[in-house]
Amino acid sequence: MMLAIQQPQEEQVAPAANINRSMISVEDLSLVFDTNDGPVNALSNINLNINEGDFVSFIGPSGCGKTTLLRVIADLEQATSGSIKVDGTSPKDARLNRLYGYVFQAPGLLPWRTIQQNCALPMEISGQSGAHQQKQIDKNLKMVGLQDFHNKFPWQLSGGMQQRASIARALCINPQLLLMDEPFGALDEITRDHMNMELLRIWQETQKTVVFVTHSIDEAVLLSTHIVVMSPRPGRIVKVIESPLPRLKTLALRDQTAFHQLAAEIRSALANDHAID
Amino acid sequence: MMLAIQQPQEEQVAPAANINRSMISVEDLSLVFDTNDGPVNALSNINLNINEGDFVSFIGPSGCGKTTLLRVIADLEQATSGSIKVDGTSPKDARLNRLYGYVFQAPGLLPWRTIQQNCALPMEISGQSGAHQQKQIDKNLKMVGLQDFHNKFPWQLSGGMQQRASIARALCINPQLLLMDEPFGALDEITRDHMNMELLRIWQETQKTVVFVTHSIDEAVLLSTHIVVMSPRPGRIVKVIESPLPRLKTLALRDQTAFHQLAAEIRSALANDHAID
Amino acid sequence: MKNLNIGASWLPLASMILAIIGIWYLAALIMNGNQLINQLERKKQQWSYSQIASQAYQVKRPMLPAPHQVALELKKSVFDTSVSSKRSLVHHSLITLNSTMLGFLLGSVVGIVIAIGIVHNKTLEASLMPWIIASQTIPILAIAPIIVVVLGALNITGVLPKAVISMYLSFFPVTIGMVKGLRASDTLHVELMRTYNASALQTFWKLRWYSAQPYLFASLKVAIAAALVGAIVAELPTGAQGGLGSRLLSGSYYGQTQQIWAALIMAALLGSLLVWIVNLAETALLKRRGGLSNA
Amino acid sequence: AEKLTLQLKWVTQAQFAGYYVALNKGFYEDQGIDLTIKPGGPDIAPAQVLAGGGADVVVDWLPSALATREKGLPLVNIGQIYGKSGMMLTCLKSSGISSPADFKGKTLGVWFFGNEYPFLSWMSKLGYATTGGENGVTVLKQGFNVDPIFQGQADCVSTMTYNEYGQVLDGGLSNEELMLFKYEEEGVATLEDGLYVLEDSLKDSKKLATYAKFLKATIQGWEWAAANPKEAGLIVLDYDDTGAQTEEHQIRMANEVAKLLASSDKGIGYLDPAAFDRTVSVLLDSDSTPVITKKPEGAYTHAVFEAAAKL
Amino acid sequence: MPKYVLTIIYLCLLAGQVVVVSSSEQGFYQQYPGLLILLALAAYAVTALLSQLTQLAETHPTYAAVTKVLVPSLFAFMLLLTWQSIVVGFAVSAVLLPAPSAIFYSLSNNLPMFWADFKQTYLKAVLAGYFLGCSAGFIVAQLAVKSRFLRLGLVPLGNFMSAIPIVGIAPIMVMWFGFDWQSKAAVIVVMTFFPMFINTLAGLQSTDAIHNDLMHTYAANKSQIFIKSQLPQALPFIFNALKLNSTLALIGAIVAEFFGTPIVGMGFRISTEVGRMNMDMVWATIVVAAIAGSLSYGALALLERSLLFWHPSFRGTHKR
Ligand SMILES: Nc1ncnc2c1ncn2[C@@H]1O[C@H](COP(=O)(O)OP(=O)(O)OP(=O)(O)O)[C@@H](O)[C@H]1O
Ligand SMILES: Nc1ncnc2c1ncn2[C@@H]1O[C@H](COP(=O)(O)OP(=O)(O)OP(=O)(O)O)[C@@H](O)[C@H]1O
Ligand SMILES: Cc1ncc(C[n+]2csc(CCO)c2C)c(N)n1
Ligand SMILES: [Mg+2]
Ligand SMILES: [Mg+2]
Repeated sequence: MMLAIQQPQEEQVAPAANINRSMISVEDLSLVFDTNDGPVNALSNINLNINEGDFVSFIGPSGCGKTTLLRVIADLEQATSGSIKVDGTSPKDARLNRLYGYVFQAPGLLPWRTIQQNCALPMEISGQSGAHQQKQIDKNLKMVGLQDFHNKFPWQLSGGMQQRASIARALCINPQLLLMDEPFGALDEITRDHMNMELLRIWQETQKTVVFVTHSIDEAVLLSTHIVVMSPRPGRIVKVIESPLPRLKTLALRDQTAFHQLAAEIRSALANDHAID
Repeated sequence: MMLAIQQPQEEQVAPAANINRSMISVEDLSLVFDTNDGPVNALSNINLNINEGDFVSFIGPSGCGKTTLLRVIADLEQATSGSIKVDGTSPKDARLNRLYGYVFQAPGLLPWRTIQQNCALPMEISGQSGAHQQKQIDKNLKMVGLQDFHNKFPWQLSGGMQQRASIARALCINPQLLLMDEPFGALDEITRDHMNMELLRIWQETQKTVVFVTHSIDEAVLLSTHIVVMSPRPGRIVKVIESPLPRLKTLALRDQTAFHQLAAEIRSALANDHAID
Repeated sequence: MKNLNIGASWLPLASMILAIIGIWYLAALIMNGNQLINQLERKKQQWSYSQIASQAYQVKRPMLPAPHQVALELKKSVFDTSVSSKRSLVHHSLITLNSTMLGFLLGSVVGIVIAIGIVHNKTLEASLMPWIIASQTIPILAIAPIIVVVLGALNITGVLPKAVISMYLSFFPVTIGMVKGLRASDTLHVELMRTYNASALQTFWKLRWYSAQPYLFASLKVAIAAALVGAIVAELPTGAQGGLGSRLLSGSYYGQTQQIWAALIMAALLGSLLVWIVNLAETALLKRRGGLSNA
Repeated sequence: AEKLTLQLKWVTQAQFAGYYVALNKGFYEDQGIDLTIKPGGPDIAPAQVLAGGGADVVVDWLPSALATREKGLPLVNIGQIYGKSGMMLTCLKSSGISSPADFKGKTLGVWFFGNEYPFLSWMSKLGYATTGGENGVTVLKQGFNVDPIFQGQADCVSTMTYNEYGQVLDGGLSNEELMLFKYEEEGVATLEDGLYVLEDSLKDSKKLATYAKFLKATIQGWEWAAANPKEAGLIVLDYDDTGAQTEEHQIRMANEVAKLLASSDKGIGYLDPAAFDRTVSVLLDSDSTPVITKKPEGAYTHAVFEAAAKL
Repeated sequence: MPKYVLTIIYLCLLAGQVVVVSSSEQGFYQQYPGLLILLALAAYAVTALLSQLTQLAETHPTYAAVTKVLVPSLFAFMLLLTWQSIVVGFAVSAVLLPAPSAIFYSLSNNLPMFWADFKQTYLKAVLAGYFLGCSAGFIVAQLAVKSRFLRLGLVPLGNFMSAIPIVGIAPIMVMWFGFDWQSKAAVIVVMTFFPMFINTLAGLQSTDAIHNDLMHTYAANKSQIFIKSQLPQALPFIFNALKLNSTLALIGAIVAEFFGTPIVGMGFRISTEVGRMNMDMVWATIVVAAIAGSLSYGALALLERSLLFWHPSFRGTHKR
């Protein structure tokens, strides 16, 4: 459920409502890229349902189509066949309704804008008031630990800092659906832990739906309600694992056996399909 | 001790000789970047000694100056104050002597050269024979699992493959000192394990000195003889931890208590100085 | 832009050309008609619009010849005249082409050499760069006759003075583009070469030369068009020695607007042909380096 | 044979028929001269070519030659081909011009590039400022053609009897619509096409002999051209590299220039000192824009003409 | 030998040459060809001084601003000195090549006339034509970005048109638009339109794929995409065209004046004074043109630098 932005009190913890309403449903979806030397089957016969309030991670070897699937959801790529519904409508309508926020694999900050101005960009576009913009920027930059860098230009930041800035930018518009493509790839463990917990907090508080691409099994286990294991050539879903862990998680969870069991299950699903050399 | 390239028999296991000869020594080094809104203290009062044959990891939150310090060692950045010696000479002379190989955070492959030609580049420049070049390329591409891709152009490879190619390129010149900036960041877990073990094997066999930037505590523990924990604003060294683990390591080490103790020590050193919000 | 899909692009282009021809006819009617009306009124003769409309496309000195008049002139001077004749536009195009090519070659070589010098030598850059830019603000037509006369005094006549002017115009885009291109190497790659302690020469041949190629070809396309302009400009002061420039001049001199337009269209065709040839060379070269256009 | 280069004042056309005829008929060859004719163009200043060594003899107009002489480049006339001026101002009657007094406030097209001196003298004599305004005339730098009179941009344009005037007629204006002001008739005629060399070269007697042979052949060429204008026009056409000239046009021009050739009892090529003095006084009279400031000395010689006559 | 001793020697050589040239008679090289050695030495001294200056700028960044002006000036000074020496020394006819001193003399003696010429050619024709041509190219490029149809039609046509030598359209424009500055402005409009059009189009289409995707996810409308993403990324291209056009415009105006003009203007001055053998006036006009052109170019370059501070080619010394 989309929270009205002007009513921050609603951002407080709320019951897990509507848990069975489907947010994303994919049926028999395939996507073929035409390239100069023949077609590439990036996605093949994908079937997937994501309910509102779910936290779903895509995991799989490099090149298995994680990014591509996320892009189809975001209406950045068109499926070759099959159907997809986002929030009950087409991906295009969902996009036009500004339903989601997307964190790209690369930071993609505009080099002529400071970090603060970069964060303001999506809000300027959806026409939000200056005061609201400033509030959101301050809150989210603080959250990602960049409050002191708001006046720097992107190229003056380290790689990890740029990535955090791009996360803050996506969070500023407080979208109902968060699409994140390896958002924490360039972060150190502690920052990553911190960001993981912040993300969990935001997800729990606002009941967003999150679709999350990662390379890290631990991260997938720590965050997700569902883990989608994918495999390449052609890109397809090997297994969808529902997490037995509670929705409310802490870092301490990592020391529990249930955590390790789930990690082992993912690892073996991945290893079955992995051939590096 | 630099191994003559034409004498591969010397590449076999050798005793840990010269272990006390200093390879890199940094004294009171500081570096300040001038930016539009004031100076940024990227490095502040760094003191560090790295002996020949050491495997040293830099770990620390994003933006703490790891890359910057590595670049100072490689003579890619000039310190504002303090002194630094590499192999007993200035970083510049070390560079002119082609002492080190550098693996950048990004792959940086030349798009107009195939993978094989990219690996040949540093050897062409130092004027090595064609036959020797071919031998080195074959060996190292095999090691990173890219033997079947030697005739492809960089953009025909996935991000992880490109990064492996850039590692092979640095190893081809068999440098005495290896400087690696998050070389395995874009790799999935299984590939990363494989690369870790290969790197350990090469280090052990050839007695190189390795300076390694990583975000992963586990990786740092698994690989290093010494772990340098850094902290940001201003970038400085919090702690240098000498690993109690044996030089000869296997993946199985990860299940031992000593491993977890060391990891915990690093984690707490990091956490002490980590104030992200 | 370069690799426009022909199948999809002919329709917009065709309709655009049709629209232009339509506007052209209309403009010719208005302009020549007006002239005609003035003439008749001066003679105090009666006139009607239908009479004007019927005669507008047949005036002797039209302000704007109609497309078919230009086409006829082109046909006459290209197809109906033997190529060796002085009345053949092909003959004149070849004369212009001659000095264009020579000037283009000289200009490219000079441009590349200056760019390499500037990139590698700070003194050269600081002392030369402002004057290279200033040199292009000198109106070429002003110095064209001076060059022709001075070179003539040194007994250099014929194609060379014209080629020198072509060179003067074409070296500039090459220099600017090459300086940009040689410096366009990825910072990461430059640093990589630094870690290899590569010499300036090695960095040039293994890195800079490659990053400069896309810029070089973009500039060569501008340069070859500029060389053509230079050749034509150089043919103006020497008026009577053949070439498209002298056709333009004599067309203007004798009020033969058709002849001006025919020469203009021929020049544009020649220019397009030359740019197309550079394009072919570019595609061939980029294919050899893997087909990626922007390195 | 001795090599000699002649620089024309303008593009290849029947204005220069005599030289081409002499070349074509072998008159120069007969005199042992290997002549190269360099056509001129809108931006070729013959005197400059002469100074640069690109030519040995040039065709130029006396006013411009005298002005150049004052600039320090000593041109000397060795033979005068045209005895009469062919320049005139061609005006539209419809613009209300019937005498020079009507020029006031009108727009006049004038050739520059050294051809403007006679016009400036004339206006100075008439007392008109050439900078526009109530009591002056507005001057346009006329381009390569007579378009301004057709486009209504000027009330008068400069024409040569043998060339542009024909174009005005061809363009659809009839004689009755036009008012002509010939410089010859307005008392401001100056000497036009003549042959000039550098003063120093005349000190060399061998050079002088060569010039004499050249002049002799040239005179022959002109006499032939005057007698056979039609053939002369066709010969010129052969030498035109632009391929833009027409037969009709060149023949008409050959006919017209024949009327201008020096007609003193000494024949073509002889510079009449009286005509020279008249030109000088026209130029000296112009006080607002002085073309020359003092009477020129040694600007012409009859030595070559006399030597040629003896050949 | 310490460096400053060398510097003093170089300066002496240069000064010596200046004294020789300014105090000698016309044609002194013909009389004493040996003096040419001094000229060569002075030229060598200047190259040495230039490299000393650039080294100074590298080691002491504080002097960089001064040397940036000093180096090209010194270079130009030596060029002028050589020119002056040759012209005076070999008594080259002023009809062929005037001495720099003569050019300067006639420039300073005829300032009101040159100002009138400048006003006619630059302030009227060039400014009007440049402004109209550049804006038209920019606006049409907007339309072409939005419409594929227009783009596919206009781009090949634009390439074809830019191959037309402008000198050819000058007589036509004079015929159509009259003798005054309007016809020159028209020539400039035609000349500057296509470079601006092609460059703006290329710039608007050169945006990073990721930025396009980003704006797409924001469901930004066309004008938002344009202002916030495309325009800033197109600016480097647009400035390329603006700078190129600034030199083209001046040349175009001067060339067009060869085909008919009122008796004022820089092109008129050049062609008329060549005919009158006043080469010093011709070169003085060229100097005025070069100064005007270089100043416009320089102003645009400064504006570019301040607007494109974020672009990799303008970022500070610490780049990655
Ligand atoms: N634009 C494209 N054109 C052609 N092939 C493409 C394109 N984009 C992706 N592919 C191919 O589609 C497949 C899936 O790519 P995708 O980027 O979705 O992988 P991924 O799972 O996100 O990998 P990674 O973990 O490396 O980011 C790959 O084989 C890739 O080569
Ligand atoms: N070119 C630059 N200009 C200004 N500041 C810079 C520049 N490069 C780096 N910095 C600053 O220096 C600090 C250290 O950067 P550095 O890249 O060394 O961090 P890092 O430890 O490698 O981070 P990461 O793990 O994210 O790569 C950062 O605060 C960054 O903002
Ligand atoms: C730039 C230029 N200068 C002069 C003339 C006029 N002109 C002087 S002599 C001569 C030859 C006779 O026809 C002509 C045409 C011109 N038309 N264009
Ligand atoms: Mg991906
Ligand atoms: Mg880093």
